[in-house]
Amino acid sequence: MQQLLKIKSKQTVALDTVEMVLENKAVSQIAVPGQFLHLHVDGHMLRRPISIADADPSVHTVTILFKILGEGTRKLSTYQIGDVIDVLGPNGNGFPLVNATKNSVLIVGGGIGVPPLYYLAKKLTESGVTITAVLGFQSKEHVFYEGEFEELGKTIVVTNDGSYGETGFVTNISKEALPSIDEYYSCGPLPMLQAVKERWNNIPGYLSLEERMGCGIGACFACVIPTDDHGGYKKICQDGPVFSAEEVQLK
Amino acid sequence: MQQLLKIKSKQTVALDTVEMVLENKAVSQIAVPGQFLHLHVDGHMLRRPISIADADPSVHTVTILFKILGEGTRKLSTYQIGDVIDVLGPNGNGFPLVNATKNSVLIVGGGIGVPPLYYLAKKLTESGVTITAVLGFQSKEHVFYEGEFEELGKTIVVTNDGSYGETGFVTNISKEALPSIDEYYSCGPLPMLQAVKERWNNIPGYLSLEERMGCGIGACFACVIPTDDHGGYKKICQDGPVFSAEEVQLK
Amino acid sequence: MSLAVELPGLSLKNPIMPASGCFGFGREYSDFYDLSILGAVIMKAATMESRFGNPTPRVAETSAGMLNAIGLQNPGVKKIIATEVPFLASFSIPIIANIAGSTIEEYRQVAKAFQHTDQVAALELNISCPNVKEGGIQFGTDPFMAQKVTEAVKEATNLPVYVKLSPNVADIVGMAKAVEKAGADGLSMINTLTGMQIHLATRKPVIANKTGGLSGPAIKPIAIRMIYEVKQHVSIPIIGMGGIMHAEDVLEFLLAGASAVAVGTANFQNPYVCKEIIEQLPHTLMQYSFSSVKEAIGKGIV
Amino acid sequence: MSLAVELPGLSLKNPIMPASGCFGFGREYSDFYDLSILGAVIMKAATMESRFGNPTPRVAETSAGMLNAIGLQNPGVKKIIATEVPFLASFSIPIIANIAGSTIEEYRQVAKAFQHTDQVAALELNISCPNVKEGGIQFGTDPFMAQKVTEAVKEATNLPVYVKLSPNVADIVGMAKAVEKAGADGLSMINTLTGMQIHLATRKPVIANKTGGLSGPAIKPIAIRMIYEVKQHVSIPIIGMGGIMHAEDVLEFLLAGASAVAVGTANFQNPYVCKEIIEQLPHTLMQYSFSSVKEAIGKGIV
Ligand SMILES: Cc1cc2nc3c(=O)[nH]c(=O)nc-3n(C[C@H](O)[C@H](O)[C@H](O)COP(=O)(O)OP(=O)(O)OC[C@H]3O[C@@H](n4cnc5c(N)ncnc54)[C@H](O)[C@@H]3O)c2cc1C
Ligand SMILES: Cc1cc2nc3c(=O)[nH]c(=O)nc-3n(C[C@H](O)[C@H](O)[C@H](O)COP(=O)(O)OP(=O)(O)OC[C@H]3O[C@@H](n4cnc5c(N)ncnc54)[C@H](O)[C@@H]3O)c2cc1C
Ligand SMILES: Cc1cc2nc3c(=O)[nH]c(=O)nc-3n(C[C@H](O)[C@H](O)[C@H](O)COP(=O)(O)O)c2cc1C
Ligand SMILES: Cc1cc2nc3c(=O)[nH]c(=O)nc-3n(C[C@H](O)[C@H](O)[C@H](O)COP(=O)(O)O)c2cc1C
Ligand code: FES
Ligand code: FES
Repeated sequence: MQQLLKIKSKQTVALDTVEMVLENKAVSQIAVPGQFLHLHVDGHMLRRPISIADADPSVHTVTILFKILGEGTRKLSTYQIGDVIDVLGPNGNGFPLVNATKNSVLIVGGGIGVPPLYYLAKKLTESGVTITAVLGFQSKEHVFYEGEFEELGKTIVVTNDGSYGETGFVTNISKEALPSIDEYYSCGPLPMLQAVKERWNNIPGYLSLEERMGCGIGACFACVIPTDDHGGYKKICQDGPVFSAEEVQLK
Repeated sequence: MQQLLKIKSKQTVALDTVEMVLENKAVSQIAVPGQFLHLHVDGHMLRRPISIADADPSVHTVTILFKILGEGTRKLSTYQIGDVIDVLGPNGNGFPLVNATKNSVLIVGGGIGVPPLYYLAKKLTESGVTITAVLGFQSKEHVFYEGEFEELGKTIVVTNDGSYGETGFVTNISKEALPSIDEYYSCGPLPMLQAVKERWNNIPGYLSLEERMGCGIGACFACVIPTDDHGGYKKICQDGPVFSAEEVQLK
Repeated sequence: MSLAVELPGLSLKNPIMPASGCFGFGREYSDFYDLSILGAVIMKAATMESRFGNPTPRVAETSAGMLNAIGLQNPGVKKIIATEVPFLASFSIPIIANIAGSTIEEYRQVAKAFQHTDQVAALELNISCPNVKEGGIQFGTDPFMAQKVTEAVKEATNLPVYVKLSPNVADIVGMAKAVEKAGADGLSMINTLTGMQIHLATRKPVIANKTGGLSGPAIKPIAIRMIYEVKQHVSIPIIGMGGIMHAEDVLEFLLAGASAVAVGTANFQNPYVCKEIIEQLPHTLMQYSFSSVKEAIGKGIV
Repeated sequence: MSLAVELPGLSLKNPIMPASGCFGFGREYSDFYDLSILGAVIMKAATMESRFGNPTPRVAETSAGMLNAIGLQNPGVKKIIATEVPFLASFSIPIIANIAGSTIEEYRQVAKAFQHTDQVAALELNISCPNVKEGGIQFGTDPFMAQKVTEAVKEATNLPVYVKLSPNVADIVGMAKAVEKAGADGLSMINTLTGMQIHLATRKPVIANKTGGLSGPAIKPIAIRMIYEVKQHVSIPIIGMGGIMHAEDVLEFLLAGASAVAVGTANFQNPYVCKEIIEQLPHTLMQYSFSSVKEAIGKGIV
C-alpha cells in the first residue's frame, strides 16, 4: 500500500546515521519486525528500501534509522520535521516470531543492519523470550542503540577497530561470552551474514538480506536470490527480506 | 555574476502571475531597466531568464514578476519567503535611458512583457520624462500593475477579449488617445512587437526580445537574432535583450 | 472525449498499457488498483524454458532514469500460459505477450506456444533486449536479422505481431522498414539504451552484468525523435514508450506519431501511475484542444 | 595528489576542460574565474567560412538534460585564429580546436588553417555533430567515412588529432577502431544523442531544426558504457564527456577508461563548475583511495 508518513522527530544517533520517527496510523498498526518501507525521495527515480526499526500503534508512529550513504539518503536527511514522506509498505515478510519453547535467542546485527533487529528484539522480549544481542560497528562513532538493546537483554558491542567494546567481528565473540541459544536472527552486510551462518550452522537461523530494488513489491525481478543451483529463486522484496538461513544461497 | 537572492515577499498579482521581492545588495545597486536575471530552479537543467521589474538599492531589493507557464515557473512559485534563489545577473543590456530632450515616451507592454517596463517607466519619470503606457492582457484576470503605472503617467489597459479596459490589441489604440510621442519602448510577445514596430515605424523605438536560452551570458549561441540577411546576428542574452527596432529582424 | 484506439488485433478503450518487464504479470499491481481500467497489458518477456536471468545487482539509478539487466528471467512460456495469462484474462483487457529468445527457432517456438491460448491478443516481439548475450542484441541492431526473425514469427502465429525496436542503432528508420517489409503488424518503440554505471567505492560496474538498459525520462527525447522519424516512413501503427510519467508525456508521444503508449519505469516510482494517467488524459487532451486520442496521433509532425 | 595527465600533444596539469560549444571561446567565462586553472580548453567548432547556424529556438530542456541545435554557428576559422586563439592563449593553457565541415575537403582546409598558429595544441575532429545536414551525420555513423575524414585531416596537419565520436551508432567499438586505424591520436567521446521534444501547445518540435543533440546527466550512463567498451579495444587515449556535473562523475569517467574529461552542459547551470570540480577532485580521489589521476584511469574495467 502507498502511504504518506509525516516526520515527527529526527535526530542523528551516530556518525551519518539518522533516526526518524514517522506518523501514520495504518502502517504503525500492521508493521511487523523485518518488514521495510520503500521510500520515495524527491528527485530520485527509484525508491529506497529502509527497514522498520520500531512501531507504536498506540501513538501511530513508525521509526526508521538510515545511514547517509549516497545521494538519496543524503537528500532524505535534509527533510524536516513536519515534512511528509511517500512510502510503499510495509513491504515483505517479517521475522517469524519464535514459538514459546524457543526461549533463548541470539540477535546479531552489523551496522545499519541493526535497526530492524531492535523492533524484533522488543517483540521477542514482550513475548517472554530471552535475547542476547551482539552488535557490530566499524568504530566508536558509528555505535547506536546500545542503551536501547541493553534494556531488552544482554548486549555486546563489537567494533572492527576496537575503539569501543570488543574488538573485531561479531563472529569473534567467544562461546563462553554467550548463553546457550536456540535460534538466531541476523541482519547486516553480506560477509557478516556468511560468517554468522557458518558459525551458527548447527542451530536454526533467520537472515535479513539486502539487494538493489526496482519496484520493491515483486514485479520486476530485480532483487532475486538463488535458492538452489537449478534456477530456483526468491524475491527479497516480496518473499523476504527475511529468509531462513538454509533457504538461500549467499554467494 | 552569480548571486544568492533571498525571497522577502511573494504575492499573486494576477492569474498565474507571481510577484517576488528579492533581497540582494549588489544586484539592487547595479540593475538597470531591461536587464534580466537567469534563475536556477531546483531540479532543472537550464536556468530561467526573468526580467528585473524593479530595484531599490536603498533597501537592497529587486522585484521580479513571472507567469506560471511550465514546470520551472511552477516550481519557482512554490518557493517560500526566506528561501534563496541562485541567479546569474543582472544580465544583458538595459533600455538606453533617453536624453532629456526626448520628453514624451510611449510604453507598450503585453502580458508578462509588462514587468521590465515598470522599472523603466519609473526611471524615466524620475528623470523628468512624460510617459504614456499601453498595457495589453488576454483578459481581466490577467491584468496587473495598472495602479503602479497610473502613478507614473497616463495608462491605458487593453484586453483581447474586452473583459477589462479597451478591447483588442495594444496597437488598436487610436492616435487621438495618445499624446505626440518622441520614442517608444516595448516588450511582449513577438506578434505584438511586430505590430508595434510597424505601427510606430516613423519614430525611434526599442524592443525587448525573448528567446530560449542556454548559458544566458553569450557563450552558447542559443539566443541569436539575425540583424541582416547576410549572417549578421546579435545575442539576445548578451547584446540585448533590448534592441533598437531597426537593429533586428523580427521573423 | 474518446480515448479509444483500434490497432491490429487490439481494441483499446484507452491508449495506456504497462510496458513489458515493468509490471510483471500484473499480480502485484492488482493489489493497488483494478487492472480492468487499463487499455491493455504487456506481459514480461516469455522464453521457451524458464530462465533465471542475470546475477544481481540488476538495477541502478541514474539521473532521471535507471539501468536494468534482469536478463529475461521468466517461468517459461508454458507456465505463463497456464497460470499468468488466465489471471490477467480475468480483467477482460487485451493481453500482449512479449516474446524473446536466443535463436530464431526459440522465437518461433514461443510464438507457436501462444497459439495454445485464445486469451492473448497480440505478440510483442522483443528483438531488442540488450541483456541477452546469445543473440538478442544482433536481432535488434541488424535489419537483416530483424527481418528474418519477424518473418519466422509471423509464419508461426496468426496473432498480430508488434516488433519492439532497439534504439541502439544509427538508422532506426531502416530497422522499422525492414520489419514492416517482413510483415510486422505494428512497432513498439523504444526499448532501452545500453548504459553503464561504475560504483566508485568498489571500482566496478554497479550492475553485475556490467551493462544494463537505460530507461525512464532521461531517454524520452530519443524515443520521441525515433517515433517521429519512423512514423513518416511506415504505415503500421506504433506503440510508443520511453520515460512516460504523466498524461502530458502521453500526448507528446501521440503527437510524435504513436497510436498508443506503454508506461514502464514510472510504475516503480508510483504504482498508481497508469491509473492516474488514464484519469488525467481526457483533461490533458481537452487542455490542448483535442477531442479524442485518435485526433492527436501524428499531429506534431511538421 | 597529482592531477597531471600527459596525452598526445597535451600536457594537462589537471584532466578538466570545458567541452566544445559549451564555453564559446572562453571570454564570457573568464569574467567568472581565471581560466588559467583549467587543464585545457576546447573551442567551439570552427568551419572554413563563418556560419550563422540554425534558426531559433535552438535549445530545449529535458529531464536531466537539454537538446541543442546550434548548427555550428561560428565566425570562421580565420577570425577564430586572429581574435579568439590569442585571447585564450593569454591564459597559458593548452588550446584544442574543434573542427567541423560539410565535406572532407572542408575538414582538410580547416585543419590546414590551424597550421597558421602555433597556439593550438591539438585538433578535435567533430565528425559527430548531429545538427549539420550536409554530411556531418554520415561521417559520424559510418566507419568508412569516419576513417576517410580522419586520414584526410591527419595528412593536413601535424597536430595530434582527437576524433570525437557520435553515440548514435550500434557499434561504437567499430567506429573507434576505424579512426584509430586511420591515424587518430586520441578519441573524444561522446557527442550528443539525437533527440526531440514536441511542444504541446503549438503541436510542433520545440527546436526549430526539429531534432537536437541530447546532452547532460541523462546521457552519462551511455557515455560511461561506450568509453568502457572502447577502452578495451583501442590503445589511444580517450577524452570523456557526457553529463559531468561533479568531481565524482569525473572519477567515474576515469574508472571507465577516460584519461581526461570535458564538461559541457553543466557550465550553463553553474558557470563555476570547472573551477569547482578542479578544486574538489583531489579530495574525491583521496576519498576513494587514489593518489593520482593517472592511477584511476581504466581501473573500473573488470
Ligand atoms: C530490505 C532492505 C532494508 C534496508 N534497511 C535499511 C535501514 O534500515 N537503514 C539503512 O540505512 N539502510 C537500509 N537498507 C539499505 C538502503 O536501502 C541503502 O543504503 C539505500 O538505498 C542507499 O540509498 P542512497 O540513495 O544513499 O545510495 P545511492 O547509491 O544513491 O543509491 C542508488 C540506488 O542504489 C540502491 N542502493 C544502494 N545501496 C543499497 C543497499 N545497500 N541496499 C539496497 N539498495 C541499495 C538505492 O536504493 C538506489 O536505488 C536496506 C536495504 C534493503 C534492501
Ligand atoms: C530576457 C527575457 C526576459 C524574460 N522576462 C520574463 C519575466 O519578467 N516574467 C516572465 O514571466 N517571463 C519572462 N520571460 C519568459 C520566461 O523566461 C519563460 O516564461 C520561462 O523561462 C518559462 O519557463 P517554464 O519553466 O515555465 O517553462 P518550460 O516550458 O518548462 O521551460 C522549458 C525551457 O524553455 C524555456 N522557455 C520557455 N518559454 C520561454 C520563453 N517565453 N522565453 C524564454 N525561454 C523560454 C525555459 O527557460 C526553459 O529553458 C523572459 C524571457 C527572456 C528571454
Ligand atoms: C526492469 C525492466 C525490465 C524490462 N523488461 C523488459 C522485457 O522483459 N521485455 C521488453 O521488451 N522490454 C523490457 N523492458 C523495457 C521496457 O518495456 C520499456 O521499453 C523501456 O523501459 C522504456 O520505457 P520506460 O522508460 O517507460 O521504462 C524492461 C524495462 C525495465 C526497466
Ligand atoms: C549548446 C551545445 C553546443 C555544442 N557544440 C558543439 C560543437 O560545436 N562541437 C562539438 O564537437 N560538440 C559540441 N557540443 C557537444 C559537447 O561538446 C559535448 O560533447 C556534449 O554536450 C556532451 O557533454 P555534456 O553532457 O557535458 O554537455 C555541444 C553541446 C551543447 C550542449
Ligand atoms: S524489487 Fe522488483 S521484484 Fe523485488
Ligand atoms: S543563451 Fe547562450 S548565447 Fe545567449
